[in-house]
Amino acid sequence: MAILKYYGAIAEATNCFEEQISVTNLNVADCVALLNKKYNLNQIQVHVALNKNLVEIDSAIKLKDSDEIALLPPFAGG
Amino acid sequence: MAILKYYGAIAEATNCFEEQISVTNLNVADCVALLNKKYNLNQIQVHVALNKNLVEIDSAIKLKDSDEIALLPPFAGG
Amino acid sequence: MKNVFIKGPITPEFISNSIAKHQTKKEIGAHNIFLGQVRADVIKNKKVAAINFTAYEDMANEVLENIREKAFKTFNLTCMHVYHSLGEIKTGEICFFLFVSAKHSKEVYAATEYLVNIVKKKVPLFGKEIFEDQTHQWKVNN
Amino acid sequence: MKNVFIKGPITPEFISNSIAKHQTKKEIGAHNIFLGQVRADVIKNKKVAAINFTAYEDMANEVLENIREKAFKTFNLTCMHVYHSLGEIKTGEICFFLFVSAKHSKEVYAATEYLVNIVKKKVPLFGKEIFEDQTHQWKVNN
Repeated sequence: MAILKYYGAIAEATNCFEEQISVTNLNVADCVALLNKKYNLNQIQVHVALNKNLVEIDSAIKLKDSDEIALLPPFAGG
Repeated sequence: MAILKYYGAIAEATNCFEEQISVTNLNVADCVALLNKKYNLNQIQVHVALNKNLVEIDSAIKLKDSDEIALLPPFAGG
Repeated sequence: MKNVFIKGPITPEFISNSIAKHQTKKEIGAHNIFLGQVRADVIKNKKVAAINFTAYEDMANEVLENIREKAFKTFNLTCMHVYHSLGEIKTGEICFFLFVSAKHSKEVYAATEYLVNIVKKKVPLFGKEIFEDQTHQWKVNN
Repeated sequence: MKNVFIKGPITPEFISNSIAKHQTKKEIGAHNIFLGQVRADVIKNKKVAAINFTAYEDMANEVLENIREKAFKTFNLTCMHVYHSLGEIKTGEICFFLFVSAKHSKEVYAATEYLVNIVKKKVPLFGKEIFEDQTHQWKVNN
């Protein structure tokens, strides 16, 4: 299982901050597509961080157990 | 009589902050030359303010009674 | 690494304490401080009353550590500090405090602008703009 | 016109009070503060212990008023404040405080750099650098 983390507008859409996902044969792009469909995130510009590093939203990097995948809405600091 | 004002390194050289000078037929350049000679200000880069506005050190502007002539060393604020 | 995130607004007293701590560093000739203050923007006739900030803190700390390292390589700085608020910050309150110090004034300007811009762009912070009527929208940095 | 000159060092408390006063101005989104701190320079093996500042105050106030007017025409600022110390300021103490505020961050950087440079260049302030052995030299801005 990998950990999914949600922030800001995305956490609002998923209605939770964190959940787990089975990652057997799942890559980043698959995972994002899955969540996009499940939570209807189309309205939000999503960035993806894999273990705290930004990756392309359509990245083919395979996910593994203990990975932390964060879905991040636009940044608003400063 | 006009008022002479000295600041910083110049006041140190003249050993006073203010004095009066008779300005009959005296222009800025004359006045500066006079003071330069009297106080030996050659070592100091002097700016001249006439009634609080910078003027050229060799300006031919005639001085009149009640003028305020300030001899200013290099600025050091900030 | 010290903590960058502050629960609630950054107070003027916190800023003055930071300044006071630098008065023993006698090689410093110039400080530049940037402060972000929550603005009462009016959007479609509704006025912003506060911004509620959240962060992906673990990632934000890593990103800020990289920013810090690069800043010290790029600019001739003596010190650099960044603080950002989390939680609800009302309009008029300060949510962002960037503090750079250097030997000479000319070193601090570009560093300040660079750092403010990179923090806005690269640090995973999120802002919920809460209007006076308690509705909200999500802030997006340009 | 309010007084720009402060007898003695500019304290961190004075700075925090200035910041606090701006928290009611809810159209402000960005502040930029420049502070000049007296540096313990070593010149020919002698260390600076303090700078004694004097000013041609009447002229300085007129020059600063012109600078202020031009700054508001040139930059999109909400507020601008300048303070400079007079008298003996020890190393590590603050002698110069420039504070600009604007709606957006991008307005403040150029204004800060411009204002610091023009104050250094145009305002009749004089500085006697006093060394630890009580000898002195006169400071000259480059």
